[in-house]
Amino acid sequence: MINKIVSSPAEAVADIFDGALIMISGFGEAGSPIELIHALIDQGAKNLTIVSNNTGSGHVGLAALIEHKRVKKMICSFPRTANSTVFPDLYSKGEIELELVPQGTLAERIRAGGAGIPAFFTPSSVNTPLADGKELREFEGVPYVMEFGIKADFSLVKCEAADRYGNLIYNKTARNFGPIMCTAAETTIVQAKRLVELGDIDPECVVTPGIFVKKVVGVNNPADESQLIADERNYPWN
Amino acid sequence: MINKIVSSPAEAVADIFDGALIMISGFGEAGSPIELIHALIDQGAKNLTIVSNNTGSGHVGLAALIEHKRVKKMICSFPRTANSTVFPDLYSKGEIELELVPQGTLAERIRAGGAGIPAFFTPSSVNTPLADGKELREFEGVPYVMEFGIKADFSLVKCEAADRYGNLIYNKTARNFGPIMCTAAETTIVQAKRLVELGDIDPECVVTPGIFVKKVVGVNNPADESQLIADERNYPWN
Amino acid sequence: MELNENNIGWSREEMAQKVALDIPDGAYVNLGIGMPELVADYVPEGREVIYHTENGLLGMGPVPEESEKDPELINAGKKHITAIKGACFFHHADSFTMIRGKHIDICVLGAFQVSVDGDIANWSTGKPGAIPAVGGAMDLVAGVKRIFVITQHNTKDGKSKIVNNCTYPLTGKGVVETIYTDLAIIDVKKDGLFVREMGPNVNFEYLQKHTEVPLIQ
Amino acid sequence: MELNENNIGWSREEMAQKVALDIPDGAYVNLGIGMPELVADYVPEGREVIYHTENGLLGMGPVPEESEKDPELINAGKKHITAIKGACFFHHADSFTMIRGKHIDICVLGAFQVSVDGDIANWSTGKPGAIPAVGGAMDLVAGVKRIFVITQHNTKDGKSKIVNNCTYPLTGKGVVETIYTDLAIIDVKKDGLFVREMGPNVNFEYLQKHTEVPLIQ
Repeated sequence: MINKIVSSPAEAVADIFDGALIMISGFGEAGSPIELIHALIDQGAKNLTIVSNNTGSGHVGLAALIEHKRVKKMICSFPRTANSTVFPDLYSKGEIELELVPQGTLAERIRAGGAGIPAFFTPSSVNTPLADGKELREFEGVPYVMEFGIKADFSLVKCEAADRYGNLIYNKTARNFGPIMCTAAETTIVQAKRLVELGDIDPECVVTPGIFVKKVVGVNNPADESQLIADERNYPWN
Repeated sequence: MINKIVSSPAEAVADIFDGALIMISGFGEAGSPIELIHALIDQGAKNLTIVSNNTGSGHVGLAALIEHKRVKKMICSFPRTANSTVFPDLYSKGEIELELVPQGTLAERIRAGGAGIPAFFTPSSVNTPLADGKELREFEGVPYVMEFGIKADFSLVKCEAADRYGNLIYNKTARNFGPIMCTAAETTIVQAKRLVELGDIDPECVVTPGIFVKKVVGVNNPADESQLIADERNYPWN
Repeated sequence: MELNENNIGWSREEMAQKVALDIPDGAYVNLGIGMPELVADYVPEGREVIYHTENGLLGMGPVPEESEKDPELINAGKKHITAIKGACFFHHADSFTMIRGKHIDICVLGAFQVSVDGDIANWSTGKPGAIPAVGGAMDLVAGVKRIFVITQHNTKDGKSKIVNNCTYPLTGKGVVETIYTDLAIIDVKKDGLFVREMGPNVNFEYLQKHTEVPLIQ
Repeated sequence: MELNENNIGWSREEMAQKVALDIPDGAYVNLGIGMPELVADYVPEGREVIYHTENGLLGMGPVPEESEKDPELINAGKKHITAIKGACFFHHADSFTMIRGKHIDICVLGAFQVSVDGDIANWSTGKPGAIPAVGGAMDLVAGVKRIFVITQHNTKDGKSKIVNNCTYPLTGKGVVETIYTDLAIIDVKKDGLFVREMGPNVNFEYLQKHTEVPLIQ
């Protein structure tokens, strides 16, 4: 029998190893799997490379993971956000690496990694410093830059509802990078606000087919990151 | 005001010009926009290049378009199907060209065309005759073949329901090539079994966002291709 | 099934059953058109297997009753099917993301020829004038993690389908893991073709006599 | 807005209004963060414009009431928004298919500099030690059909933002169609920068004096 549901965030992230490449869903706080990230902080894996659009805010979630020096390198499009001080501080001290990728190229690289496409050409970033050192090529007289698919060891993703097969739906703009990150990891770990029965999700409306998911954990009342930041909370909890 | 709904298949296909590259949705009869194809036969455009997974069956729909000598070239993965005699006959007489593309590569080329990706690398067809003459390249020691995105002048697509913005949902496995073909054409023309009000389609369940669609026509009772073939019908109607 | 006339070897159904035994619980499986489709009937008790059909469905169920047939619910062979509870529909690019991206565990395919190196030819006989048609075969062999071939051991005119080098145009190179024929189950390994099991009333001598390539017992 | 102290030129709201007048009925529009967001408030009566936000929504509506704010319904600037009737949600790869695939009609962006050739620099001041952050800007300028820039004509210390060559790192080359400043609306054409309209109490001499590049009237 197929049952991808595990009982706790701790169990879900237990196998993550030092040096892993991990994709983390979310655009700002929307879609950020904060309970899985906190479980990863507790778990202790270090020397991680993280692919995520931002670098977290305040001292919780992704920012806390970075603050605890578990992250060697960030691959992201926008490492500055409101209330984001942890990454900028470490970066300016030279204590964390940054690979800056245009947001659409980041999305396409993740999608390509999941789809078995090792490389593709895109017009984005041509004639800019972000194309420096990359292979350029013209198609029909227009220049493009070659970019590589990215694959992860693990993806940590937040969704709205999941069933035991790992079929997922998302909530509004919290969908963002989740569906493509699910496809691109060897092991995709999902936190779901609701666990539902097989068939409860309309087969026409499944966003992530279960084939892309390995483990699901129910987190009924996920933390509100903005609220934690307003309350000046730190993880581990102060 | 945005209103993409037009009143008839004839009006929907009126602008299609001789020599156009047209994508036609469907996998076998599932998702084949038979009323739009028949309107295109009536309209008369010729010298067409058609991208579609198959070449039609019997003497209706895509097979009828081919039979009436409107098609110069087919780009498809599987030109033989049950009850498919029109294409094989013309092909064996050298009266129609064929570009044979593996199904997944066909899908990815269409998706790339719609996504602004001029070329990508895929492992499919490497070491086979379908990679002959194509650029090969190794990534991490594995050989891949370079394939190009395809863009169309028009896509003809069948869906289940549409609103005036052109948001679409599909029915079961009739979805197949429709969503990606919508993205890859300068002008996407859709026949919908149901026309619905804005908001009737759950924004979480829209499969094709309206931005990819130019014209929608309601066809409430689309023909059942299998039944037409069983009844030995020809288009124009015998 | 001319080789079976003396009760030698397995029936088609038994071959399908042998394949089914090698599909683990929880596997995502794509079944080719024809004999591979039989495999779905023999999933051992207690195992849950999810079938992918490349035209956009994960969770293909059994053949429907006549009254429940929907022309918009078909498999890659364009036959009427059903969808199980927990199924989902998706478009072709997403479907081949599953295939090319190595998300499907097992694909069971028919073949014209399989070589000692695991090359497979199953899309074209290469005859001049024939209409070539490839479908998703090349994507499947390039992308699915494990490729099983189910086929009669010999052609109707008695030729070995297991060959030193495929003479038909290739579908993929070095991809086949195991060959299930009416005579034997044969694992394709780096150092040769290993016979794992032989069918009823088949001995190694008989099997080798019907095979172009030296087999290893 | 130091140039406006003598009632010279347009206010931010008037600039946004000028941009809005140039957005045709039925357009799909992406608005950058900051001043571009004001444009949505000035869509002329009778026109229907659909706003795309690259984090996964087509059909962005106005700012919600405090009680209706949803942390999972935000725009690219991470502000709370609403979704109109007929909106739809999608993931990031699909969102940038819209952008890179030239499906979005117009993008309105802020800028540090725009060159006479339509080059735009709006993502990095290139200062050593600054944290570089690009977001979707490079994809937008590479993929959207028409790029409008809305910006103050001069920097706070009086330098021209319209330049012969951008000194800041580029976002894209030769992509800007029209520049909307507090002083003028300027079309970027192959043979130069054409002043289409000047703001209140701005004459050509004044405009040219505040612009590094020769303008064409």
